[in-house]
Amino acid sequence: MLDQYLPILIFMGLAAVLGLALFTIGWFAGPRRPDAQKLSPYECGFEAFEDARMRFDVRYYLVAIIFVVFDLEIAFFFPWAVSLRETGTFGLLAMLVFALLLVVALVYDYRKGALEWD
Amino acid sequence: MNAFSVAAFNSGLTLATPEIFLGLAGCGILLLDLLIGDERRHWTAALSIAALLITAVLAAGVEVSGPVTALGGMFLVDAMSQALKVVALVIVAVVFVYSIEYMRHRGILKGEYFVLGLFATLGILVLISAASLVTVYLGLELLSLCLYAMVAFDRDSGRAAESAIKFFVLGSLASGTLLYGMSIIYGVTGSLELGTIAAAVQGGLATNIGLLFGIAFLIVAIGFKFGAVPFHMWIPDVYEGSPTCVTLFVGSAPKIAAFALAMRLLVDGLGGAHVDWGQMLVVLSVLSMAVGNVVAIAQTNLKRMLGYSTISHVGYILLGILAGTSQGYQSAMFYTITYVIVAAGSFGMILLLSRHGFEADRIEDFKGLNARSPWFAGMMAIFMFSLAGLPPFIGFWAKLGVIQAVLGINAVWLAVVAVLFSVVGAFYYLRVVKMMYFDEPVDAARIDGSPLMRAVLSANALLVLLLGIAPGALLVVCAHALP
Amino acid sequence: MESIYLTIVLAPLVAAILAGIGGRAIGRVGAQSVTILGVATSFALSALVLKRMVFDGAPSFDGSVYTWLVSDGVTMQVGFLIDHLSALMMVVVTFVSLMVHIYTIGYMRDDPGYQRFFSYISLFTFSMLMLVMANNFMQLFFGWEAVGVVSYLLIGFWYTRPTANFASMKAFLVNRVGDFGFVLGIAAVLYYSGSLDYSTVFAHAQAIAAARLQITPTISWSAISFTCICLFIGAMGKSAQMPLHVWLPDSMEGPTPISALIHAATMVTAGIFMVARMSPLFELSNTALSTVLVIGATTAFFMGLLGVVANDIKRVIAYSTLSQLGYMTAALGASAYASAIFHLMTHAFFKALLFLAAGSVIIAMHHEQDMRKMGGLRKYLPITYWTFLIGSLALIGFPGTAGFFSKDALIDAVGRSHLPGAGYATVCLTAGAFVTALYTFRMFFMTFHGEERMDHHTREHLHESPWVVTLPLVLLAIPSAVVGWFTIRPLLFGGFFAGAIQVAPTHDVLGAMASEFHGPGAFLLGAIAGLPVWLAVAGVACAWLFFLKRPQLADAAERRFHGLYRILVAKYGFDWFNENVLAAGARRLGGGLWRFGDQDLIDGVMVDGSARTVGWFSSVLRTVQSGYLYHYAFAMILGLASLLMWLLWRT
Amino acid sequence: MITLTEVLTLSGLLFSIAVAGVFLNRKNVILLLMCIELMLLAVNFNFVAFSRFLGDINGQIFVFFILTVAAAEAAIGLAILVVLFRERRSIDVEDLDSLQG
Repeated sequence: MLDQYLPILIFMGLAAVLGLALFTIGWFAGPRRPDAQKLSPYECGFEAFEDARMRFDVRYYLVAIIFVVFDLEIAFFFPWAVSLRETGTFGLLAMLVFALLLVVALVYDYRKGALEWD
Repeated sequence: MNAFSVAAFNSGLTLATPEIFLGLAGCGILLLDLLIGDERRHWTAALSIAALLITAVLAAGVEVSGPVTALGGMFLVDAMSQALKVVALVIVAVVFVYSIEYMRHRGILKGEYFVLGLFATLGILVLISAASLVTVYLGLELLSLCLYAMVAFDRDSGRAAESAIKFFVLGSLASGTLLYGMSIIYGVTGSLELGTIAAAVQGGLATNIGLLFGIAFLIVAIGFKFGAVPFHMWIPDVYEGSPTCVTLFVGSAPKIAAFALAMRLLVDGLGGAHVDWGQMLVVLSVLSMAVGNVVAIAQTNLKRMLGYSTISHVGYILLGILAGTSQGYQSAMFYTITYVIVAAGSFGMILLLSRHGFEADRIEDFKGLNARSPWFAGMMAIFMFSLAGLPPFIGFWAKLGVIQAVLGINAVWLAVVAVLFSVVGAFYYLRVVKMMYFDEPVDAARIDGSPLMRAVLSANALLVLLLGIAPGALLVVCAHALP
Repeated sequence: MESIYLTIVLAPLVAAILAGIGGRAIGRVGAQSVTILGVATSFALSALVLKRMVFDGAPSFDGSVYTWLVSDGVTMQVGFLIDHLSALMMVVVTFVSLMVHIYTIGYMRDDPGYQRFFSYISLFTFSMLMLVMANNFMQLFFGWEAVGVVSYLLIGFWYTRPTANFASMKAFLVNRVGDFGFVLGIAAVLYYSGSLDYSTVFAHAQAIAAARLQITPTISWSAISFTCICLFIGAMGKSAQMPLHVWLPDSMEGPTPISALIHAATMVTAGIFMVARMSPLFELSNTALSTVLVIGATTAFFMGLLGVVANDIKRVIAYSTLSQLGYMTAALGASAYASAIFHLMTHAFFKALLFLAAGSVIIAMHHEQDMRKMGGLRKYLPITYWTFLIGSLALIGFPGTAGFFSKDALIDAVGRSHLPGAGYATVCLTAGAFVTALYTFRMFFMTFHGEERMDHHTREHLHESPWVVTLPLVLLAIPSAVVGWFTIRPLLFGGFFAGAIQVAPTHDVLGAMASEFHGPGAFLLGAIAGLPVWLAVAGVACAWLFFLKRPQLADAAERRFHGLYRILVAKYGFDWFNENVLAAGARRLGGGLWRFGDQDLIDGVMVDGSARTVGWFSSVLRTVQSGYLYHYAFAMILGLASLLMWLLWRT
Repeated sequence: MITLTEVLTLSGLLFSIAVAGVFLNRKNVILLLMCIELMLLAVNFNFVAFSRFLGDINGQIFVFFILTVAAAEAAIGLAILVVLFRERRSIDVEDLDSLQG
């Protein structure tokens, strides 16, 4: 029973080691020229502790919009990925069509400049 | 769901050729539009119109004998779907023709209008051919989401944005209730396919209180899509706030979708519970006829007035559906198609009169139109008379049909109410006619508009008159679609 | 035979159309020729029909020639009922009409509307023939209305004269009042019998008699009385019975040939004919018969009195027509239908004669109609004089003339009736004989005898009228004088109208007289001993004394009986009453109704009011559309909640 | 074991909260978007529960579609909101009253 969880334990251990390693390497290898922006938490233009009802820049929403849509496509990819063995070529083609539609959307976004901050 | 077979699925795709073509055309035009400059934007329009007409040909050309279900039980082609699809496609093409000039004058001639329109039309087609709750929902949402975006697409208009947000919130609320209703029906009947649901309802679930609750939720969404009271509140604001070309779109083809929605859900899926949803629709129908006709009188904005007029006409369409007889369904389909034709023409007239910096959406703007252009005053008069339901225009036969349908189920009081409110309703249509013919013009500008638009608009009006004189052909189509 | 009947009816119509529409093309001579030919054809064929029926014993004809429409089980047809009654009427109508046509050539010679006039009178003849020959109520009503319309056109023929326009309007409107009753009557007939055909209706007469018309739960009318009185109201309009007589004297505004046609042969006899035709119905209602009797007798006496004070020669004759129509009506009321028709026939001849003769006088006098400006015309107009005299004698019932036989028999018949009001009627009619003689010979003496009161210019141009005028006079004078001799026996006592007219045994006054009838000679001798003849002679004598011998006596009488004279000159105030009370009242009522009913109630409350209410309601209701999203959403949720509540409540 | 009724009650409550939020909230339009999302989630709950208890996978497939559409809906809602804010400088529900009657 318990041995079934062994891979998870190993996985968790690996994750911890990898995370620590990356962090340590960055700490030592990266350049360090701190300024006010970089010292602020999250480094995303917001104060960490202020009124949550503050106004956002409207551009955040634009990014959010695009993100939300593309993010959800994963919901279709996942079941497709796990059942690809059963659906076979048909499944592959179907997903290709689906992906193609996403590409069309992406091209449109790109050409319209929706992906650029300014 | 039946056992899935790749071969059967692929053969089913041929039945969906119109939808597939339209979807691909939409994508293609979206990309093409990125490549051409603003000064050649009318190519987008032309391509879109061409795509619609080709789709219409494809839709008419799909050969089926009797209803055929395809694509894993999600997709249905029958006589009604073919007729409705062709009408919807042609109407959208006409709408596009009317819209070009208006958008050019305002500097909003954007490819997005056409692409969104195409996808909305795709949504209508999917909805019309829906054979499962999933397809119904997807078609409806595809349509609705495109409409929300279209309403807001003039980014410099605060009123458009306001109406869009109202439309969006209320529409989402409606689709939320629709889904909730669907989930209950799914839970009660155990299936998402309309055919299986129908069998389950016939099999003794008709009195199940859970099912009836689900129906009530569906009615909200259907009422919203139609614009039936008390789910109508979005209509006047959206009609008034949107750019007129969008009002034209919202006011025409989606009514066909609403009709299809009602037919698919209530008749195809829940026909066994007709007694219950029929009674619910009675309330909606009477309220719509009353509120629509009465409140329209107080309007000064023509678009808003036509919005209330839509509400009242929805009441009449519902009369046909609630009758629950094939005569009733036929008359409702006839009413829907004729209303859409007339509505397209009426908004087209507003578009014709409008020009740069002038919307022509107040009723006063039609004063003395006869002095400015007797021909188009006549055309407008035809539309108004038809909306008022006067013979020999098509609206008369439509009203007559639904009234006969309710008489056919011995609901005399409903017929009386219908006639009564159509008399009230005649007032505000005739007021427009009176202003055109008996008042002095306040606006002396020449009426322009592309020759194509003028020709199509005239043809539209003459069709209303012609169908009014010889409604037989359309009646036959409806009778064939809903035997 | 059908083709003959059709020809009789259609010949005047075709002629009228030709003369009316093609009048300009065919010219004056063409118009007169074609219309006279048309009417002459009708007359000849009518005479042929009568001859076949009377002498050859041809059966009567009842059949339809054309089905117009079938609605809800009621068939509306064009059909003919040709029996002795209609055959006789056809002959009378076409003969008088033919005379009038010929006479018109002379009388209207200088009128610019020559062709139009011929077209109208032919059309008039057609209408009257349709009325007379009908075998159903629908066609009867058609003819009835057509006669009304054409009379309107003819009375207003000189449409530039305001008085003519007024008179034509008056004739039309007063006839409408009567027609209203008539339509109600026809509707009642249709309601109770389910058919418009005479034969079917008469077969159902007993059923109608048995029916009651429930007005309130406690009050009910006899259906047959209601029906007959309604029909008779129609007859009162057309046959100018009090109080619907007012149009007739005014109709003198039309050209004289028209007066002759309207008064003698066509329009006014329509009512008499109709009641005679409806005898199977009237016989079943004593109430209706009494009404007819009393109204007829009243008209006969009181309208005659008016003739005594009138100075316009045509008006005097018009009042005499009213009076004589009263006689006929009274005979109808006494169930002496045959007597009424007999008098109608003789009256047609002598009244046409009198009118045409008066017309001849008027032509000679250059369209002067005032008798006070005439006198001594005898030597200028010999033919007119003698024919006028014959007409006058016939009118007053001088023994031996046609009018004598018909009128004396008529008074006798009424005297034998036992209906309520018969006594009153007999007194009126008998006294009427004196009045008739008085005004007739007053007119005769003032016109042809005594001093010449016309101006010098007129006198110089006095001469006899051309032959087209005098020929009809002579042709009419002959039957006026002699027709009574050989028609009294068959018409009154020979069962001539058997089958056409039904008389209940208890009402059969003529049957009682038949046993005492031993030929016209004996009848003549018997009547000479009777009161009416002596009253007529007394009337003539009075006229001679007052208006010829001692005119000052007339003036003295006028002063002595000033009040009565004023009443008579004012024509009993009927016109005043109609104009100031009825018309003004109606106008005021109409104005009031318009103001209150139309403006305030219908426009104000119902149309504007409902529009305003709806408008107000609309403006209130639109505030529900507040613009706030949460209100909209709330409305939707409320709708959903209501549906759910309803479901819960229901289960 | 969780019964169907319990899940349905929960989803019903979520749905009611969402609906109430739509018409009770008079301030921020974004809250409306959140309410709508919540509504759809409640529906998803229903579908999953029914699917689970009916042993029918279709309900869960429907949920996938609903999720996607909900995302698209949110995207469009946000887009409209951006336009509205640009024009009006406000996203208060109470300020949306220029169209009425």
